[in-house]
Amino acid sequence: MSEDKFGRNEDFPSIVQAQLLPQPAYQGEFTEGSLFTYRNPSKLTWMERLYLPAILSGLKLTASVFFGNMAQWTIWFFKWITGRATEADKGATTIYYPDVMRPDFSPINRGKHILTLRENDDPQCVACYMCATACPAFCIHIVAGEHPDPQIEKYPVRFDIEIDKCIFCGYCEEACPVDAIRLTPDVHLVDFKRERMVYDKEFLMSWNPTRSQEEHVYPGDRPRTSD
Amino acid sequence: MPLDHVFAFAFFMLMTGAAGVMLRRNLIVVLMSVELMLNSVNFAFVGVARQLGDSAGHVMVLMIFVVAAVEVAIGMAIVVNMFRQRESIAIDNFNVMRG
Amino acid sequence: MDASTVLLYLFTILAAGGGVAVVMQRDAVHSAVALLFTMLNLAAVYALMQAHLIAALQVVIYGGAIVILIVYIIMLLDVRSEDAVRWFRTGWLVALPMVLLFALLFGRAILPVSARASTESLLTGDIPCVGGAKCEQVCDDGVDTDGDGLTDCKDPDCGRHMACYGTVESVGGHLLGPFVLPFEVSSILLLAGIVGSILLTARQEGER
Amino acid sequence: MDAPFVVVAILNLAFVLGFLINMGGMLTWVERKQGAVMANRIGANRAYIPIPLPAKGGGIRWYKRFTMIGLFHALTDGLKMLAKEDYTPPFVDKFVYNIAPWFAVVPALVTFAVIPFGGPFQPGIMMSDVLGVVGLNSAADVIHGFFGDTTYQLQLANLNVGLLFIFAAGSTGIFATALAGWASNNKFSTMGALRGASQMISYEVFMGMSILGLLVVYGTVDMNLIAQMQGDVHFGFIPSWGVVYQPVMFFVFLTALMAENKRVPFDMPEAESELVAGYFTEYSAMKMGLFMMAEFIEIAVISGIMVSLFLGAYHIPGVHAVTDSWYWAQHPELTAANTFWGAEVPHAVVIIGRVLSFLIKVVLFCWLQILTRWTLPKFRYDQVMRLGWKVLLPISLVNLVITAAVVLALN
Repeated sequence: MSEDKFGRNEDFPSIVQAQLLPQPAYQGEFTEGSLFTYRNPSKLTWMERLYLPAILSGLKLTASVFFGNMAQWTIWFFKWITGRATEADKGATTIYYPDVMRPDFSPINRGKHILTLRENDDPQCVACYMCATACPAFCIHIVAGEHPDPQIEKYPVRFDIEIDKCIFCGYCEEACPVDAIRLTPDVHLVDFKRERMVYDKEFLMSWNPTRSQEEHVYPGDRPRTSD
Repeated sequence: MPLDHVFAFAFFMLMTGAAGVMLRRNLIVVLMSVELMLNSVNFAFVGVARQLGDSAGHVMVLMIFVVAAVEVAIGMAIVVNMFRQRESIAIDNFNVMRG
Repeated sequence: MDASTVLLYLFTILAAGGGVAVVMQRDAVHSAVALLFTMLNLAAVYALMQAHLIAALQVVIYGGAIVILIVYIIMLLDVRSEDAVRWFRTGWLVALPMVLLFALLFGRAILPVSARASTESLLTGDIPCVGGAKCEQVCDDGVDTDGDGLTDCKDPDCGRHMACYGTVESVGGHLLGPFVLPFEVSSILLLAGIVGSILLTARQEGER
Repeated sequence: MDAPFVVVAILNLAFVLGFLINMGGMLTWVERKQGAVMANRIGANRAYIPIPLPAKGGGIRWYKRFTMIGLFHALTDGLKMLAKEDYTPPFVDKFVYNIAPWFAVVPALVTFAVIPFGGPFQPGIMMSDVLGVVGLNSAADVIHGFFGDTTYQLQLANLNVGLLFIFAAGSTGIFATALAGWASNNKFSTMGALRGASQMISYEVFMGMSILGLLVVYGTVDMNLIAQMQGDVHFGFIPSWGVVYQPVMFFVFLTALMAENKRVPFDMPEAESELVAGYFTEYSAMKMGLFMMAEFIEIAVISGIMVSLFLGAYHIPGVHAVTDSWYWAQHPELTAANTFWGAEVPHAVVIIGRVLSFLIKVVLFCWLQILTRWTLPKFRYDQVMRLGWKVLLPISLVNLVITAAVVLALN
């Protein structure tokens, strides 16, 4: 499967294009230059109100899918016995989600925050409170300190984000005057304890985008500097 | 079970039901007590039918079933109607006709 | 006393206790559950008394129709429980004399009769013919002995036979035989009940 | 009550209970897996039993791929329900809240008691057949001597009022919905209970109406007799099953039974999209599990009822046992024997084949119900009521009149 530079499925642009096209109205037609027309469905006839013919045709459809897939599974089973089975032989469209990512998983997804760094590995943040003010969920907490460098006014002594409160709206990203906070596509933000869902400055300053399947490490599993 | 024991139990249940009819204020509980009285009669009928070996008692019980079902249907309709009028089904609230 | 007699007494006592609970419970739904308990115990009693059809119908009609209707109405009307069952009411003035009267009647009239009748059950496996009339001679052979078109348990003559008593065939034979008129009239009663309850609960036009 | 009778009864009980409980567990898995296969998905496949294996460099390596295509999900479901906190909300009516789940499970389990799953059989002859093949002739003689040639029923309770018993148990099941909803003291629950009670009462009405036509045909409510009456074959190839006599009522009765079970498309009382979980919103842990278990057991029970009333119960067309007293009474020109399309076979073959045929029919029906559940969208409440009172009730009444007229004309 070929991928574009964002790692997306090659069909992705066409899917997006198809969704952007005007959708035909319910039981109406759309022709270019005309208005949408909506028609209510006609009243059910006596035969349709019995439901039975429609139900039987529906059962026929689902049963045909069922038997088709069962045939596929049978083939898979015999291949599995001989050790030549692959996932594709199962005939299912399932993707094992946390293990396998969809190729068209959008790279512009808004997920875990990251604090960008200067060249000397200090955070770019100037502790101006713009993001904390803009945050509609009030999940950003900053404690400012005076920076030794006279060119830079302040720096964050603490920078905590309560990630379980965050709604991933991206307003902090918009509000930041120095492009110090960004949202990465990482959406696997889970933990078993609520306390561990508060991300501190050190944790926010790092992000490993090439997390492999074998490591399968969630953010909460990593050692935290402030613990 | 000898017949006098059957009658004793039936009598006890009949009196329980009668006490419920006369002493409870909730209209639905009153109806339930009436059901209890009908059931005590059923019990006596089945007991006697067993003693005499005659299925006619069972037919009588079936008739009482029909009456009980109709009684509850009508009774519940009346209860719903009364509730619509007074927002209550306590029979103390329905003493307008008292002289 | 064999096991079935012990069970019979047990279920009867439980049914009577359930009846007391119906009257004593403060909450209407608890009363309804107690009523259901009574009905199920009575069904067990009927089954032990070999009234199988009655036992099944007791559960179907009382359990499945009447008590569920009561519960349904309680839910629909959102009936609150009473603060307390007021035991000192003017109703006692009627209740006490009535109980005394019934107790008197019971002691004077019914008990001597029932004590005299307290023999073993009259259910038999023998030929139940009385007075030389033509009737079903053998009740478990699948042959129509007396030639009236009704075999075995379906013939009302066999109502007293051990194998037939209380079965669907026996009671049904009675219902559609000697008791066919009350049976048909009861359907009119049911129809009246249906129409009456609809008439009572249906809202008139303009009513809220 | 002699000893052989008690032994047969205990074996029947073990079979019925084991069958129902296992079906209840299996169907939770079947439901998910079949739904997945119908939707091009893979379905439940994660639960595993870890197996310790010796690792290469010493120590233990846990093999985590022993999933049995997800079969252990049924097990983990049960364990999860048992291990969760059994929370009783403070505002519920404790007594009614606690007894309501039992009204769901007990009727579901009890209903199967009157369903014949193998017909009349002679355990003595059957067991000596089986043991004779294995070569244990002395054991065969002992067992034959114990049971004799007496005929017993492969049915838990041979009641004279069999079908009425099913209706009785079914009508008791309504209380689970009504009482659970009321006791939860929650608006969603009460709405679910009201819907459930009215839906189940309505569908019970024409469930009875629709089966009356079949009762007119058979002339009995004894499930054992009904099952035996379906063992004949008309014109040499049409089995005399209930579905042949009453094809329309087959669908109507199935609809009514599925509506009684409150599953999609008739899941008005539960209605996840509107009422959270309907009448059992406030239930947790195993109390909620009992409701779910009752639902899944009821799938198997419904299949059993449908099979024994409409699909010839345990019968295989053309196969007769020596114990089929009704069949041999209908055909006095034949001598009673264990026959397979005329050929004589051992008694054990017929009986085991019959139990297997019953089980296969039941499993097929379970499949059909789950297929329906994953195919149809859910009805609206008024549609459920209209379908019941305005479509199915008139159909079953008309069918009853026609059936009665035809039976009267043929007699």
